[in-house]
Amino acid sequence: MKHVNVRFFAAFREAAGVSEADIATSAETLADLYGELRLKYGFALKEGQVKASRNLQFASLEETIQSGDRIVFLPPVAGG
Amino acid sequence: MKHVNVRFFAAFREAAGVSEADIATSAETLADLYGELRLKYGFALKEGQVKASRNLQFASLEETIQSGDRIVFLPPVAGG
Amino acid sequence: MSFSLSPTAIDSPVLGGDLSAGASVSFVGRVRNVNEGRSVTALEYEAFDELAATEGMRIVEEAVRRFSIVHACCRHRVGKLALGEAAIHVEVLSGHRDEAFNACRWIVDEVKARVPIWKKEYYEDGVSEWLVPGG
Amino acid sequence: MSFSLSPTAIDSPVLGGDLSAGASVSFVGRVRNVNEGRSVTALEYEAFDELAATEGMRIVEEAVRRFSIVHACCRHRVGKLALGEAAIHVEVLSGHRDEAFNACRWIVDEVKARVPIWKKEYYEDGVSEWLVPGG
Repeated sequence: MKHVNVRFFAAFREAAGVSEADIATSAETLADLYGELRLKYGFALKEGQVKASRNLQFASLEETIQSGDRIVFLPPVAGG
Repeated sequence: MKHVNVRFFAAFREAAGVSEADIATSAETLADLYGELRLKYGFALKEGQVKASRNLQFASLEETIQSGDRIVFLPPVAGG
Repeated sequence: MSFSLSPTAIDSPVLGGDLSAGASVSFVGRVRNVNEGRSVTALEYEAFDELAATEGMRIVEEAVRRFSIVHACCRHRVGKLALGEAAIHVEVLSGHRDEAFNACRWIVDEVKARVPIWKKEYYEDGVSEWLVPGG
Repeated sequence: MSFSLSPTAIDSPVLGGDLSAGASVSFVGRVRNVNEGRSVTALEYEAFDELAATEGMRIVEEAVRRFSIVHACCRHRVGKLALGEAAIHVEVLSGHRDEAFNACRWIVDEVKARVPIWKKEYYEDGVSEWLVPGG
Protein backbone atom coordinates (compact mmCIF):
# COMPACT_ATOMS: atom_id res chain seq x y z
CA MET A 1 0.00 0.00 0.00
CA LYS A 2 1.06 3.57 -0.77
CA HIS A 3 0.16 6.50 1.41
CA VAL A 4 -0.58 9.75 -0.40
CA ASN A 5 -2.14 13.09 0.42
CA VAL A 6 -4.97 14.25 -1.84
CA ARG A 7 -6.44 17.74 -1.83
CA PHE A 8 -9.86 18.49 -3.28
CA PHE A 9 -11.03 21.70 -4.92
CA ALA A 10 -14.31 23.06 -6.21
CA ALA A 11 -16.74 20.32 -7.35
CA PHE A 12 -14.40 17.61 -6.02
CA ARG A 13 -14.20 19.28 -2.62
CA GLU A 14 -17.97 19.47 -2.39
CA ALA A 15 -18.49 15.88 -3.54
CA ALA A 16 -15.81 14.54 -1.19
CA GLY A 17 -17.09 16.63 1.70
CA VAL A 18 -13.49 17.35 2.73
CA SER A 19 -10.63 19.58 1.50
CA GLU A 20 -8.02 16.89 1.78
CA ALA A 21 -7.51 13.28 2.77
CA ASP A 22 -4.61 10.96 3.53
CA ILE A 23 -5.28 7.90 1.47
CA ALA A 24 -3.86 4.39 1.47
CA THR A 25 -4.05 2.93 -2.01
CA SER A 26 -2.75 0.14 -4.19
CA ALA A 27 -3.23 2.26 -7.32
CA GLU A 28 -0.28 2.24 -9.74
CA THR A 29 -0.92 5.47 -11.59
CA LEU A 30 -2.72 8.75 -11.04
CA ALA A 31 -5.42 7.48 -13.41
CA ASP A 32 -5.92 4.39 -11.24
CA LEU A 33 -6.17 6.55 -8.15
CA TYR A 34 -8.69 8.85 -9.82
CA GLY A 35 -10.78 5.77 -10.66
CA GLU A 36 -10.77 4.71 -7.00
CA LEU A 37 -11.70 8.19 -5.74
CA ARG A 38 -14.38 8.58 -8.37
CA LEU A 39 -16.07 5.43 -7.12
CA LYS A 40 -15.57 6.32 -3.47
CA TYR A 41 -16.91 9.90 -3.69
CA GLY A 42 -19.15 9.66 -6.74
CA PHE A 43 -17.25 12.28 -8.78
CA ALA A 44 -19.22 13.10 -11.93
CA LEU A 45 -16.25 13.83 -14.18
CA LYS A 46 -14.80 11.07 -16.35
CA GLU A 47 -11.07 10.42 -16.32
CA GLY A 48 -10.78 12.08 -19.75
CA GLN A 49 -12.09 15.37 -18.37
CA VAL A 50 -9.65 15.55 -15.49
CA LYS A 51 -6.05 16.73 -15.18
CA ALA A 52 -3.71 16.10 -12.31
CA SER A 53 -1.01 17.67 -10.22
CA ARG A 54 1.63 15.74 -8.32
CA ASN A 55 3.86 17.50 -5.79
CA LEU A 56 2.71 20.94 -6.95
CA GLN A 57 3.50 20.33 -10.63
CA PHE A 58 1.19 19.41 -13.46
CA ALA A 59 1.40 15.66 -14.00
CA SER A 60 0.22 13.20 -16.62
CA LEU A 61 -2.46 10.77 -15.44
CA GLU A 62 -0.13 8.01 -16.64
CA GLU A 63 2.44 8.88 -13.98
CA THR A 64 3.17 6.32 -11.30
CA ILE A 65 2.40 7.40 -7.78
CA GLN A 66 4.69 6.98 -4.82
CA SER A 67 4.18 7.07 -1.09
CA GLY A 68 4.36 10.61 0.18
CA ASP A 69 3.03 12.16 -3.03
CA ARG A 70 0.85 15.26 -2.71
CA ILE A 71 -1.83 14.85 -5.32
CA VAL A 72 -4.58 17.06 -6.70
CA PHE A 73 -7.08 16.17 -9.42
CA LEU A 74 -8.17 19.17 -11.43
CA PRO A 75 -11.63 19.62 -12.93
CA PRO A 76 -11.63 21.63 -16.18
CA VAL A 77 -10.41 25.08 -15.21
CA ALA A 78 -12.79 28.04 -15.47
CA GLY A 79 -10.99 31.19 -14.43
CA GLY A 80 -11.36 34.61 -15.98
CA MET B 1 -13.80 87.69 -56.40
CA LYS B 2 -14.95 85.46 -53.56
CA HIS B 3 -14.29 86.23 -49.93
CA VAL B 4 -13.54 83.24 -47.71
CA ASN B 5 -12.14 82.63 -44.26
CA VAL B 6 -9.22 80.22 -44.02
CA ARG B 7 -7.87 78.81 -40.75
CA PHE B 8 -4.40 77.33 -40.48
CA PHE B 9 -3.23 74.54 -38.21
CA ALA B 10 0.07 72.93 -37.32
CA ALA B 11 2.66 73.17 -40.13
CA PHE B 12 0.35 75.44 -42.16
CA ARG B 13 -0.12 77.78 -39.21
CA GLU B 14 3.61 78.07 -38.72
CA ALA B 15 4.32 78.57 -42.43
CA ALA B 16 1.54 81.16 -42.82
CA GLY B 17 2.54 82.92 -39.61
CA VAL B 18 -1.14 83.41 -38.75
CA SER B 19 -3.96 81.23 -37.44
CA GLU B 20 -6.49 82.51 -39.90
CA ALA B 21 -6.95 84.90 -42.77
CA ASP B 22 -9.81 86.44 -44.72
CA ILE B 23 -8.90 85.95 -48.32
CA ALA B 24 -10.20 87.38 -51.58
CA THR B 25 -9.73 84.84 -54.36
CA SER B 26 -10.80 84.01 -57.89
CA ALA B 27 -10.20 80.28 -57.26
CA GLU B 28 -12.98 77.97 -58.47
CA THR B 29 -12.33 74.94 -56.28
CA LEU B 30 -10.68 74.13 -52.99
CA ALA B 31 -7.80 72.66 -54.99
CA ASP B 32 -7.33 75.94 -56.83
CA LEU B 33 -7.34 77.85 -53.55
CA TYR B 34 -4.80 75.47 -52.04
CA GLY B 35 -2.55 76.09 -55.04
CA GLU B 36 -2.78 79.85 -54.46
CA LEU B 37 -2.06 79.56 -50.74
CA ARG B 38 0.78 77.14 -51.34
CA LEU B 39 2.49 79.69 -53.56
CA LYS B 40 1.72 82.60 -51.24
CA TYR B 41 2.96 80.94 -48.02
CA GLY B 42 5.40 78.37 -49.37
CA PHE B 43 3.55 75.32 -48.00
CA ALA B 44 5.68 72.22 -48.45
CA LEU B 45 2.84 69.73 -48.91
CA LYS B 46 1.63 68.89 -52.40
CA GLU B 47 -2.05 69.02 -53.22
CA GLY B 48 -2.21 65.20 -53.17
CA GLN B 49 -1.09 65.12 -49.53
CA VAL B 50 -3.70 67.52 -48.30
CA LYS B 51 -7.35 67.15 -47.32
CA ALA B 52 -9.84 69.91 -46.82
CA SER B 53 -12.72 71.01 -44.68
CA ARG B 54 -15.43 73.42 -45.79
CA ASN B 55 -17.86 74.88 -43.26
CA LEU B 56 -16.77 72.42 -40.56
CA GLN B 57 -17.29 69.32 -42.73
CA PHE B 58 -14.76 67.25 -44.60
CA ALA B 59 -14.82 68.34 -48.24
CA SER B 60 -13.39 67.07 -51.50
CA LEU B 61 -10.73 69.28 -53.04
CA GLU B 62 -12.88 69.27 -56.18
CA GLU B 63 -15.64 71.18 -54.41
CA THR B 64 -16.46 74.65 -55.65
CA ILE B 65 -15.95 77.41 -53.13
CA GLN B 66 -18.42 80.18 -52.40
CA SER B 67 -18.16 83.53 -50.73
CA GLY B 68 -18.54 83.20 -46.98
CA ASP B 69 -17.04 79.68 -46.86
CA ARG B 70 -14.99 78.74 -43.81
CA ILE B 71 -12.13 76.69 -45.12
CA VAL B 72 -9.37 74.61 -43.54
CA PHE B 73 -6.68 72.66 -45.34
CA LEU B 74 -5.56 69.59 -43.41
CA PRO B 75 -2.03 68.21 -43.42
CA PRO B 76 -1.89 64.40 -42.98
CA VAL B 77 -3.29 63.75 -39.51
CA ALA B 78 -1.01 62.36 -36.81
CA GLY B 79 -2.99 61.88 -33.63
CA GLY B 80 -2.62 59.04 -31.16
CA MET C 1 -20.27 57.35 -25.69
CA SER C 2 -17.90 60.26 -25.66
CA PHE C 3 -14.97 61.83 -27.40
CA SER C 4 -13.09 64.75 -25.96
CA LEU C 5 -9.98 66.82 -26.46
CA SER C 6 -8.17 67.42 -23.22
CA PRO C 7 -5.92 70.44 -22.72
CA THR C 8 -4.88 69.08 -19.33
CA ALA C 9 -3.22 65.83 -18.29
CA ILE C 10 -5.23 62.65 -18.89
CA ASP C 11 -5.10 60.79 -15.62
CA SER C 12 -4.62 57.20 -16.64
CA PRO C 13 -3.01 54.67 -14.44
CA VAL C 14 -0.22 53.16 -16.45
CA LEU C 15 2.40 50.71 -15.39
CA GLY C 16 5.93 51.61 -14.54
CA GLY C 17 8.20 54.38 -15.61
CA ASP C 18 9.87 52.92 -18.67
CA LEU C 19 9.83 55.81 -21.13
CA SER C 20 10.46 53.60 -24.12
CA ALA C 21 7.06 52.03 -23.52
CA GLY C 22 4.46 53.95 -25.45
CA ALA C 23 1.44 51.66 -25.21
CA SER C 24 -0.54 50.24 -22.34
CA VAL C 25 -3.50 47.89 -22.77
CA SER C 26 -5.56 46.62 -19.90
CA PHE C 27 -8.41 44.19 -19.59
CA VAL C 28 -10.95 43.78 -16.83
CA GLY C 29 -13.37 40.88 -16.78
CA ARG C 30 -16.19 41.32 -14.34
CA VAL C 31 -19.20 39.43 -13.09
CA ARG C 32 -22.15 39.68 -15.49
CA ASN C 33 -25.76 39.32 -14.48
CA VAL C 34 -26.37 36.68 -17.12
CA ASN C 35 -24.53 33.65 -18.53
CA GLU C 36 -25.85 31.47 -21.32
CA GLY C 37 -29.33 32.80 -20.78
CA ARG C 38 -29.47 32.21 -17.00
CA SER C 39 -29.76 35.02 -14.47
CA VAL C 40 -26.64 35.07 -12.34
CA THR C 41 -26.71 36.60 -8.84
CA ALA C 42 -23.12 35.95 -7.70
CA LEU C 43 -19.94 34.07 -8.52
CA GLU C 44 -17.38 32.18 -6.52
CA TYR C 45 -13.82 31.47 -7.61
CA GLU C 46 -11.70 28.82 -5.95
CA ALA C 47 -8.05 28.31 -6.79
CA PHE C 48 -5.42 25.67 -6.19
CA ASP C 49 -3.30 28.52 -4.87
CA GLU C 50 0.24 27.19 -5.19
CA LEU C 51 -0.13 25.85 -8.72
CA ALA C 52 -2.24 28.81 -9.83
CA ALA C 53 0.51 31.19 -8.72
CA THR C 54 3.20 29.18 -10.52
CA GLU C 55 1.25 28.73 -13.72
CA GLY C 56 -0.01 32.32 -13.75
CA MET C 57 3.51 33.66 -13.38
CA ARG C 58 4.69 31.33 -16.13
CA ILE C 59 2.06 32.78 -18.47
CA VAL C 60 3.00 36.37 -17.69
CA GLU C 61 6.71 35.70 -18.22
CA GLU C 62 6.01 33.77 -21.40
CA ALA C 63 3.99 36.74 -22.70
CA VAL C 64 6.91 39.10 -22.11
CA ARG C 65 9.25 36.90 -24.16
CA ARG C 66 6.76 35.95 -26.84
CA PHE C 67 5.52 39.47 -27.60
CA SER C 68 8.65 41.44 -26.63
CA ILE C 69 6.66 43.58 -24.25
CA VAL C 70 8.11 45.64 -21.42
CA HIS C 71 5.86 44.61 -18.57
CA ALA C 72 2.77 42.56 -17.78
CA CYS C 73 0.77 41.83 -14.70
CA CYS C 74 -2.32 39.85 -13.92
CA ARG C 75 -4.56 39.67 -10.89
CA HIS C 76 -7.30 37.10 -10.46
CA ARG C 77 -9.93 37.33 -7.80
CA VAL C 78 -10.82 34.40 -5.55
CA GLY C 79 -13.74 33.99 -3.15
CA LYS C 80 -17.30 35.15 -3.57
CA LEU C 81 -17.98 38.05 -5.95
CA ALA C 82 -21.03 40.25 -6.34
CA LEU C 83 -22.34 41.36 -9.73
CA GLY C 84 -20.10 43.95 -11.33
CA GLU C 85 -17.00 43.02 -9.33
CA ALA C 86 -13.78 42.45 -11.25
CA ALA C 87 -12.77 38.81 -11.67
CA ILE C 88 -9.57 39.34 -13.61
CA HIS C 89 -7.37 42.31 -14.41
CA VAL C 90 -4.53 42.15 -16.93
CA GLU C 91 -2.26 45.05 -17.77
CA VAL C 92 0.47 45.15 -20.39
CA LEU C 93 3.03 47.80 -21.21
CA SER C 94 4.99 47.78 -24.45
CA GLY C 95 6.74 49.86 -27.05
CA HIS C 96 3.91 49.82 -29.56
CA ARG C 97 0.21 49.05 -29.52
CA ASP C 98 0.27 45.91 -31.67
CA GLU C 99 2.14 43.84 -29.13
CA ALA C 100 0.28 45.41 -26.25
CA PHE C 101 -3.13 44.38 -27.61
CA ASN C 102 -1.92 40.92 -28.67
CA ALA C 103 -0.12 40.17 -25.42
CA CYS C 104 -3.00 41.34 -23.23
CA ARG C 105 -5.47 39.22 -25.14
CA TRP C 106 -3.13 36.23 -25.06
CA ILE C 107 -2.64 36.44 -21.29
CA VAL C 108 -6.40 36.53 -20.68
CA ASP C 109 -6.93 33.51 -22.93
CA GLU C 110 -4.07 31.51 -21.41
CA VAL C 111 -5.12 32.23 -17.84
CA LYS C 112 -8.62 31.00 -18.65
CA ALA C 113 -7.24 27.86 -20.27
CA ARG C 114 -4.37 26.93 -17.98
CA VAL C 115 -4.58 28.32 -14.45
CA PRO C 116 -6.25 26.03 -11.90
CA ILE C 117 -9.12 28.28 -10.88
CA TRP C 118 -12.74 27.16 -10.79
CA LYS C 119 -15.93 29.13 -11.00
CA LYS C 120 -19.24 28.50 -9.29
CA GLU C 121 -22.25 30.40 -10.52
CA TYR C 122 -25.20 31.24 -8.30
CA TYR C 123 -28.49 31.66 -10.15
CA GLU C 124 -31.66 33.57 -9.44
CA ASP C 125 -33.62 30.33 -8.98
CA GLY C 126 -31.46 29.35 -5.98
CA VAL C 127 -29.42 26.77 -7.88
CA SER C 128 -25.63 27.00 -7.98
CA GLU C 129 -23.08 25.00 -9.92
CA TRP C 130 -19.40 24.66 -10.73
CA LEU C 131 -18.92 25.39 -14.40
CA VAL C 132 -17.38 22.74 -16.62
CA PRO C 133 -16.18 24.51 -19.80
CA GLY C 134 -16.84 22.31 -22.78
CA GLY C 135 -18.47 19.77 -20.46
CA MET D 1 5.96 40.94 -14.09
CA SER D 2 3.47 39.65 -11.59
CA PHE D 3 0.59 37.29 -11.09
CA SER D 4 -1.51 37.28 -7.96
CA LEU D 5 -4.67 35.84 -6.50
CA SER D 6 -6.68 38.46 -4.70
CA PRO D 7 -9.09 37.52 -1.92
CA THR D 8 -10.28 41.12 -1.77
CA ALA D 9 -11.85 43.38 -4.38
CA ILE D 10 -9.68 44.26 -7.38
CA ASP D 11 -9.94 48.01 -7.70
CA SER D 12 -10.21 48.60 -11.39
CA PRO D 13 -11.86 51.61 -12.85
CA VAL D 14 -14.44 50.31 -15.26
CA LEU D 15 -16.99 52.23 -17.20
CA GLY D 16 -20.60 52.49 -16.25
CA GLY D 17 -22.93 50.27 -14.33
CA ASP D 18 -24.34 48.03 -17.05
CA LEU D 19 -24.26 44.59 -15.45
CA SER D 20 -24.62 42.78 -18.76
CA ALA D 21 -21.20 44.12 -19.72
CA GLY D 22 -18.55 41.66 -18.63
CA ALA D 23 -15.48 42.96 -20.40
CA SER D 24 -13.61 46.23 -20.36
CA VAL D 25 -10.54 46.96 -22.48
CA SER D 26 -8.63 50.18 -22.30
CA PHE D 27 -5.71 51.61 -24.18
CA VAL D 28 -3.33 54.38 -23.23
CA GLY D 29 -0.84 55.75 -25.71
CA ARG D 30 1.82 57.89 -24.11
CA VAL D 31 4.82 59.94 -25.11
CA ARG D 32 7.90 57.78 -25.73
CA ASN D 33 11.46 59.01 -25.41
CA VAL D 34 12.32 57.78 -28.87
CA ASN D 35 10.69 57.70 -32.31
CA GLU D 36 12.25 56.15 -35.38
CA GLY D 37 15.63 56.24 -33.74
CA ARG D 38 15.56 59.91 -32.69
CA SER D 39 15.59 61.02 -29.07
CA VAL D 40 12.34 62.79 -28.30
CA THR D 41 12.13 65.30 -25.45
CA ALA D 42 8.52 66.47 -25.76
CA LEU D 43 5.45 66.40 -27.99
CA GLU D 44 2.85 68.89 -29.02
CA TYR D 45 -0.62 68.06 -30.33
CA GLU D 46 -2.73 70.59 -32.15
CA ALA D 47 -6.31 69.90 -33.18
CA PHE D 48 -8.87 71.44 -35.48
CA ASP D 49 -11.17 71.33 -32.47
CA GLU D 50 -14.64 71.46 -34.01
CA LEU D 51 -13.99 68.86 -36.71
CA ALA D 52 -11.91 66.68 -34.36
CA ALA D 53 -14.82 66.54 -31.92
CA THR D 54 -17.31 65.68 -34.66
CA GLU D 55 -15.13 63.05 -36.29
CA GLY D 56 -14.02 61.55 -32.96
CA MET D 57 -17.62 61.16 -31.83
CA ARG D 58 -18.52 59.62 -35.18
CA ILE D 59 -15.78 57.00 -34.69
CA VAL D 60 -16.90 56.14 -31.17
CA GLU D 61 -20.54 55.80 -32.23
CA GLU D 62 -19.56 53.77 -35.27
CA ALA D 63 -17.59 51.41 -33.01
CA VAL D 64 -20.62 50.84 -30.81
CA ARG D 65 -22.75 49.81 -33.80
CA ARG D 66 -20.05 47.89 -35.64
CA PHE D 67 -18.90 45.78 -32.69
CA SER D 68 -22.17 45.69 -30.70
CA ILE D 69 -20.42 47.02 -27.64
CA VAL D 70 -22.13 48.66 -24.67
CA HIS D 71 -20.02 51.78 -24.26
CA ALA D 72 -16.92 53.48 -25.60
CA CYS D 73 -15.09 56.65 -24.83
CA CYS D 74 -11.97 58.31 -26.11
CA ARG D 75 -9.93 61.24 -24.85
CA HIS D 76 -7.13 62.81 -26.83
CA ARG D 77 -4.69 65.24 -25.35
CA VAL D 78 -3.84 68.56 -26.99
CA GLY D 79 -1.07 71.02 -26.16
CA LYS D 80 2.48 70.30 -25.08
CA LEU D 81 3.20 66.94 -23.43
CA ALA D 82 6.18 65.79 -21.41
CA LEU D 83 7.67 62.30 -21.77
CA GLY D 84 5.45 59.65 -20.23
CA GLU D 85 2.27 61.71 -20.42
CA ALA D 86 -0.82 60.10 -21.93
CA ALA D 87 -1.66 61.23 -25.45
CA ILE D 88 -4.75 59.11 -26.00
CA HIS D 89 -7.00 57.03 -23.78
CA VAL D 90 -9.68 54.72 -25.16
CA GLU D 91 -12.00 52.64 -23.02
CA VAL D 92 -14.56 50.11 -24.21
CA LEU D 93 -17.17 48.14 -22.31
CA SER D 94 -18.90 45.16 -23.82
CA GLY D 95 -20.57 41.83 -23.14
CA HIS D 96 -17.57 39.71 -24.04
CA ARG D 97 -13.87 40.21 -24.49
CA ASP D 98 -13.67 39.58 -28.24
CA GLU D 99 -15.62 42.68 -29.18
CA ALA D 100 -14.00 44.71 -26.41
CA PHE D 101 -10.47 44.06 -27.72
CA ASN D 102 -11.48 44.49 -31.36
CA ALA D 103 -13.45 47.69 -30.78
CA CYS D 104 -10.75 49.29 -28.63
CA ARG D 105 -8.09 48.56 -31.21
CA TRP D 106 -10.32 49.80 -34.02
CA ILE D 107 -11.05 53.09 -32.27
CA VAL D 108 -7.34 53.77 -31.71
CA ASP D 109 -6.56 53.03 -35.36
CA GLU D 110 -9.43 55.14 -36.70
CA VAL D 111 -8.65 58.11 -34.47
CA LYS D 112 -5.06 58.05 -35.71
CA ALA D 113 -6.22 57.84 -39.33
CA ARG D 114 -9.19 60.20 -39.38
CA VAL D 115 -9.27 62.81 -36.62
CA PRO D 116 -7.68 66.16 -37.52
CA ILE D 117 -4.98 66.26 -34.87
CA TRP D 118 -1.34 66.98 -35.63
CA LYS D 119 1.80 66.09 -33.75
CA LYS D 120 5.01 68.04 -33.40
CA GLU D 121 8.02 66.24 -32.03
CA TYR D 122 10.80 68.02 -30.15
CA TYR D 123 14.17 66.32 -30.37
CA GLU D 124 17.22 66.27 -28.15
CA ASP D 125 19.26 68.13 -30.78
CA GLY D 126 16.96 71.15 -30.54
CA VAL D 127 15.12 70.48 -33.76
CA SER D 128 11.35 70.14 -33.84
CA GLU D 129 9.00 69.12 -36.61
CA TRP D 130 5.41 68.39 -37.49
CA LEU D 131 5.13 64.74 -38.39
CA VAL D 132 3.83 63.78 -41.81
CA PRO D 133 2.78 60.10 -41.63
CA GLY D 134 3.70 58.37 -44.85
CA GLY D 135 5.23 61.61 -46.10
